[in-house]
Amino acid sequence: MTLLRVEGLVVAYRDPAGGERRAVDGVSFTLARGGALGIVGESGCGKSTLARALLAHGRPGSRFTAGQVLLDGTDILAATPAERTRLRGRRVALVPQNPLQALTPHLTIGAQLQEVLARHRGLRGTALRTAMLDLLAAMQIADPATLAARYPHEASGGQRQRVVIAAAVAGEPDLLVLDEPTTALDKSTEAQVLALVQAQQARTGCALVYVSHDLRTIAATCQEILVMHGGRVVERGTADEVLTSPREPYTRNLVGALPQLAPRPARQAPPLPLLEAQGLGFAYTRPRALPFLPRRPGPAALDAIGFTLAPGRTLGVVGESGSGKSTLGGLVCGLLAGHAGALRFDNAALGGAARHRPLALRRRVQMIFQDPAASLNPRHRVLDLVARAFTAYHALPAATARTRAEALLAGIGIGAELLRRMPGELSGGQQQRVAIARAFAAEPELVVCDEITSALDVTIQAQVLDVMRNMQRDRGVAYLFISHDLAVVSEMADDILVLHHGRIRALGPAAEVLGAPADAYTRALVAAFSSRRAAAPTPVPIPA
Amino acid sequence: MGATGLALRRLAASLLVLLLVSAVVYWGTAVLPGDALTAVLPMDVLQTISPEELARKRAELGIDRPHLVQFAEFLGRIAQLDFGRTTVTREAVLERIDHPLRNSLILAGLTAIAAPLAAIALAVASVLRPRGRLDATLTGGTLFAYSLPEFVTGNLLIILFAVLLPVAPAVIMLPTTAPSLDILGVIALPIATLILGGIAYQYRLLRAALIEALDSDYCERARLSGASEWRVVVRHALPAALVPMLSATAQFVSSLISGGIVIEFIFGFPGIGQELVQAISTRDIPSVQAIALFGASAVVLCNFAADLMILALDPRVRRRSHA
Amino acid sequence: MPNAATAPLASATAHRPSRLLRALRRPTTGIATLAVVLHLLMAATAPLWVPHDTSAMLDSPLAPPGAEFWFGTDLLGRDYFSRIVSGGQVALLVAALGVAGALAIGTLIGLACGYLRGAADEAVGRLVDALMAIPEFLLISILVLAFGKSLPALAAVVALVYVAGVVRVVRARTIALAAQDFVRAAELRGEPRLATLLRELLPNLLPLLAVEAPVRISAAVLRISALSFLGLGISPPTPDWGLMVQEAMTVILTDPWLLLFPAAMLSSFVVAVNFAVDGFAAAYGLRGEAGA
Amino acid sequence: MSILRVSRRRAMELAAAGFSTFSITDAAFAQAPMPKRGGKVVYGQTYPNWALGESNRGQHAFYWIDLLTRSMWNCLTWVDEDLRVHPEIATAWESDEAVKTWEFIIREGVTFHNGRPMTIDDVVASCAFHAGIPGFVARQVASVEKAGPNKVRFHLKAPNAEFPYTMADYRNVMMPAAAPDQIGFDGIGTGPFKLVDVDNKRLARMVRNENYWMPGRPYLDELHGVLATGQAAINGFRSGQFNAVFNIDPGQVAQYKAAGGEVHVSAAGDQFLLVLPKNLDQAWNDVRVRQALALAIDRKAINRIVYGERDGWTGNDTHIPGNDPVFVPRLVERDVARARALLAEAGHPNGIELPVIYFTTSFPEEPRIYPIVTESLRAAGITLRFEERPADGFNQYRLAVNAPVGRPSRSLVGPRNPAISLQRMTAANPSEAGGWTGSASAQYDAMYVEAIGTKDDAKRAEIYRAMQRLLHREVPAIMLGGRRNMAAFKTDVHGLKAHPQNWSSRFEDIWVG
Repeated sequence: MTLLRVEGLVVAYRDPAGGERRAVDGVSFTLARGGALGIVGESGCGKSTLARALLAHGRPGSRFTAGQVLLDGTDILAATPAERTRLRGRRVALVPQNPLQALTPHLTIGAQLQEVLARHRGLRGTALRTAMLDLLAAMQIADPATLAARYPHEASGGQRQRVVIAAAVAGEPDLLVLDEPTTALDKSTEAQVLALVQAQQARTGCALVYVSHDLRTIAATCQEILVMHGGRVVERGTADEVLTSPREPYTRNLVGALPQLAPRPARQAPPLPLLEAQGLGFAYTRPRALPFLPRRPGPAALDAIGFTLAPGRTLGVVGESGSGKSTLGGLVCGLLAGHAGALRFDNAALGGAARHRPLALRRRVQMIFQDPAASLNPRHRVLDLVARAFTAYHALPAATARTRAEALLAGIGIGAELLRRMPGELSGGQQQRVAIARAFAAEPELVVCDEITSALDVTIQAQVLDVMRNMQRDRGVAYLFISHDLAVVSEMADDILVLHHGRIRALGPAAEVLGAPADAYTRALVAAFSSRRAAAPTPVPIPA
Repeated sequence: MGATGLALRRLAASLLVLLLVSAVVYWGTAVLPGDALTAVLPMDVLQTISPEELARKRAELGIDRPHLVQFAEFLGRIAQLDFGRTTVTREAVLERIDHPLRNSLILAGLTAIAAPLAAIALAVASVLRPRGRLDATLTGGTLFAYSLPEFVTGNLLIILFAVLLPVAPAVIMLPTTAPSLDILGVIALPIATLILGGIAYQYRLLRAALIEALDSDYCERARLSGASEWRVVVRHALPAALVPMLSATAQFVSSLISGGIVIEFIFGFPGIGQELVQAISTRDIPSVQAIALFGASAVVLCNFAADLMILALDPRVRRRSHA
Repeated sequence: MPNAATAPLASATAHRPSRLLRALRRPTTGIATLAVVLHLLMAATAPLWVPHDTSAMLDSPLAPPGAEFWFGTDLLGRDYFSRIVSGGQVALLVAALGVAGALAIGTLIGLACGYLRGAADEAVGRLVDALMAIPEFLLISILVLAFGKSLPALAAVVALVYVAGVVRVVRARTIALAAQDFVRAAELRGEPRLATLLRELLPNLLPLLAVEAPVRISAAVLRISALSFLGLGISPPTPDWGLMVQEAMTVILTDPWLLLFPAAMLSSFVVAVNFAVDGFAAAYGLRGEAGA
Repeated sequence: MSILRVSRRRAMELAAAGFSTFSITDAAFAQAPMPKRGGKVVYGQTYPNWALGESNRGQHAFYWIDLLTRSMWNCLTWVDEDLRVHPEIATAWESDEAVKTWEFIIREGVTFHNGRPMTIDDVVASCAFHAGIPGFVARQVASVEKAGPNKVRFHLKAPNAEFPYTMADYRNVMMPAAAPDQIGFDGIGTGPFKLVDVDNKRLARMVRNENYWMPGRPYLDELHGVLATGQAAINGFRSGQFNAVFNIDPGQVAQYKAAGGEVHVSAAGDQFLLVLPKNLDQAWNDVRVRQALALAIDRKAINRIVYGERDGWTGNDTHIPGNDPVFVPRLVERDVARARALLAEAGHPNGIELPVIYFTTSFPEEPRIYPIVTESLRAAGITLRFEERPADGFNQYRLAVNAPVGRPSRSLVGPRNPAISLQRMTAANPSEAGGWTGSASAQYDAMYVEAIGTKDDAKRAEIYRAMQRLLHREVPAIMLGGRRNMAAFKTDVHGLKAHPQNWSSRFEDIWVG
């Protein structure tokens, strides 16, 4: 029996230039009671707008210009505001994207849950409190009372996600819409959260709508998948059909761009290492209460790190947030200083802040940052950004620097018409290409890449990884490639280093680490990232 | 670092600020032409008094010693909270400025409560009907009130509420030492004038912050979990939105404590502002110092109170260590 | 798989000029900008086309608006229209010079403190707090009595009043900017600190200053009229809206139009500037904390 | 015409100065219909006592909230609206032939507010106190002594035929005897009203002195004085808080009448004196420039525009007020052509720029006077700007340079008897004569000494007129006369008059009903 029927839905935004942009352009589908539907698409394809339309909610400036959303037969778009308020949270609920922003910062977690429970279950006083604590317990929260008294910023990522789900299911809705439920999570917590949601469906029989850009996770949890692009559904099918035999060219390109968990073909390693570390350690200093008190060191961010990286090769560094991978990158390129143990570059000690390093050394080690928009000065033109690197490192006169920069940018896919633009007017992919060009303008021997594709869509990510591989092939430059995504790392790395809480859990050639890793943590990580083709990856809890 | 860390840092900083204030105030007043003695002698005396006699009187009062010595001596006194005596008439400074200070604190205190409340009421009203006519009229109205100089709004209010409708006194005919209750009785129009002038800035900041907060993910989550718009605005958006406004309110109130001179002239309010004008005109450095230091410490307290309120409103600052 | 690396990608969002037109199309912003332009034009060109000399005493005092004197005459029988039209000149000039000074000095200090932090930042921060904590009347009295009421002196007074606020705003925005990666990139290039301040950070502050300047100038015009009320601002017989409003109060109930014209000019300028700035700030996505 | 001529408006028996004795009787204050006893007057005062800063212990007459000290105190003598001296605490006075020793007979049955009868010792102590501190009295009086159970004798430093006027000044009040540094601070006087409550920078509340020496006076039960600067005066009057206002802004006469008030205009008032320091190297050191300045200022315009009266009196560049019988008007009212010629003669053919003159607003209409002076001087090619300095310590700002003359600035001149007025232009008072020296100044000083030594009024008046003509030629300073004190009061307030000498206003005759 169909719970939800969406008929030719159109949601349009008033375009700042006065026109009308259709975020959702004629979408129709049905969802049976207790079913699970996946909606996949890249950023800007309208999936978030569609998700909110299921709760009859449009962001300011948007209007439902056509179509219906029938919940149990009644069109909720035509409902009066009072009716809409009543059905939200009771009949259909939304699990928002990133939990930290989605929880009110100045209200305790308990208070926010009780607010929803009070409204939809009419509970008050101690009954309300116990219901709230039971709800948290149902979400596998170890100590509900302590968490209830805490503020959102004092809970971990996994806990916050569970709280947000608890808030959504508090009203026992018939339809649960999940907007990018696992994007902000590490692989270890992602599996647990998905398991929770399925347990909720099993208990209440509610229908699920997953909206995500991550095709792999959607395929793992939904029977049926819709692929959206430009506000329209371009492909519809079961998880297997979409993954193994996509019909539409866009879907094919999307599936093809998925990074495969397969080691790069082994290459002969040149004997002399470019970058070495032995017993490398580092600790941040704790913030001081008064400006004159002595600075006390905090907990160790890196402990006993040892590795070698030969010229022209890529060392992949994998780790979840807080594992210390960015600290390692910072030490190598000079953003951080004051490490313990040995760090050598081209057989000479490497240390101290970049400011104090000689120009030659600064030129030979470059860094590319995660958020392309933040790494490019918004008030400088694209050409000047790259030309600046030429003048800084090679002391070239302005004119020659500009021509060299123009050539380098063209070679990397940034056409002449973009040169005079500000970074703000470029797409994410283009911005990262400019950042890459700026790094290579110095003709470095080692480039530290810190999560350079995590902010990008899958298709764009694939293009950027191609660019990086070509640059390594053409210029023989070494990469210290840092990411939380094992699949992305496996596409780039000759050798892989797995970091966890500042310690090495696995280090060796890619084939060896991905094949049969000795370390349990690495084994679970690899399993979580294994490709869809092999077998439907069951959500495997990763030991803390 | 939380509240205690902030309190410690703020205490250290405010002592430094007070020291800087008294230094700037001392050298500023010392630069002015004439000194406490010439300021006080009546005109016909000034013509007939001989330079030697003048010099002798100055020595008597000790105002002929080098400024550095006088400043050091002054700091010594302040350290034991002894605000000293007026230069020529040897009256205790504290006795002279205590009542005017109390009156100004009453005025500033009540305004400190009324202004933010008014701003909150207006901002919440305008945000509940975004893009509506009310929003435009409120924004325009507060801006218009702000654009009229205080002595215009003050006098218009007097004409409206004292001359045409006998609601409030046109002239505050209370002695400076009148009991607080009497002062409260006549304080309505001065506060209204101050709020009319000061509300625009706080309203604009609060309104902008409210609009930004209502666009946030957590307000959307609250809305999509079935909360009414009123509840979303008041319970979820308002507390965080108050933060930028609070520092503006603190700045607005602190400018009143020793700055409300225009208001005191218009309404004849027995505040500290007129006392400051008097102290400057008689070059009475101890009084000027005392008023400036009381004013400055009130400002520091105001900012500290605002910071504490910000801490109360935004737990992220208060309990950062757990994360 | 097509070699994505070299495929030229050309997609760019809207160009800059259309944002200007879009801002002006909004009614409030359009009218407000027009009003501001008119005010500036009037202040700049008034001496050329003013019908009568602003200080000549032509007729009996308080003549009502009529054919010969469109706005009537003031308490001294001077043509009120000529004085109203040239009433903005001095105040606007002093406000503009003062605020420009405050922005220049305030930005430099704010930039240095926001980026370099450390003991200097702490010390300057306290000095700014002290400056803001001293009763304003005292500071201004000292300045006026020491340096008089000439144009530069009054501009210095305005600069002093606003510099502390500018330092705070610029310092806060600089701290936020300095956390961005493009500043890390500059440091990695080994750019000298001064270069980082001027080339990387300053350009990003210009939009903030563009929003701050006009609003603070309009606030300064009001502040000057308050100073004139206390005898610390502009001296008669210079035509100035603040002085005219003050004079008009003495005959408010018998000749209300005497207050109407200068008050209308003063508030129309302030309201227009604020609405215009809000309109442009919205169109360009800027956010200033400017205010009274 | 003698300075003691009979005043037309007041039926009052009079005797020549000197030996006769007479006492103020009801006749002196015969009024229209029967005044009613009781009621309250709350008056706004726009012109506070500039000495307020020195002490805020309040009750002392020197620092009284405004200059109207006759509300609570009495002096030996009193000067009426026509600037003629009358007995007050002293019933009669006589001087020796050389007018150097004066004896005053003290009224019987006068008691202080605290009930204690006033004795000759109180009078002597008060007069000794006034003679002890620098000022007008000290400049004239060598010593004071008791000359009998009810007579006090003054020994002057130099002959002064008009000495009784000196003792009428607002500061020279009779107070209970006490040590010089304590006398007067108890706020006890002999005047018509007793002090109840005072905040001497804001207001004072007084009640009737039941045993006041003048029979049947005062009529009012209560008298409140409130300082009301800026709009507070008219607003207070309109809202009914004040039923009288002293020193109203002449520009607001229409508004006080519109608010149901009547306005009484005094015959004269203070004058604005432009001090032209000649000891600095300035263009006005040349007398022709000063004469040009005097000729070019349109004083009629000041009367017409600021005081709203076509033919009010204009200053004659001396301290003598317009309603003083001795007043000698200037020969030519205004002659721009002559002024230009004088300037050319003095070497400034195409006009001259004179230094800025500083002022601080005392009377409400003052800021409107100087633009008229500037504008009228422009016609004669003279550029003279006025710049306001805040109420803050204007005196020390003025005297910070070039003491004792100070910067070019304006000073206030109260209407007093010729002996005091003309003394202010002598070399003994450099700050108002602008450091005027030279033969003319010496001649002027000599004439002054001769005048005040002449007992015969007619002859003395002749010398005063000659001195004024000399000042017209020399113009040591510019006097913008024309000012008149104006008091507004509700229709049910009777007997309240504005007095040319602000401080000589009396309250005994005021009644409400």
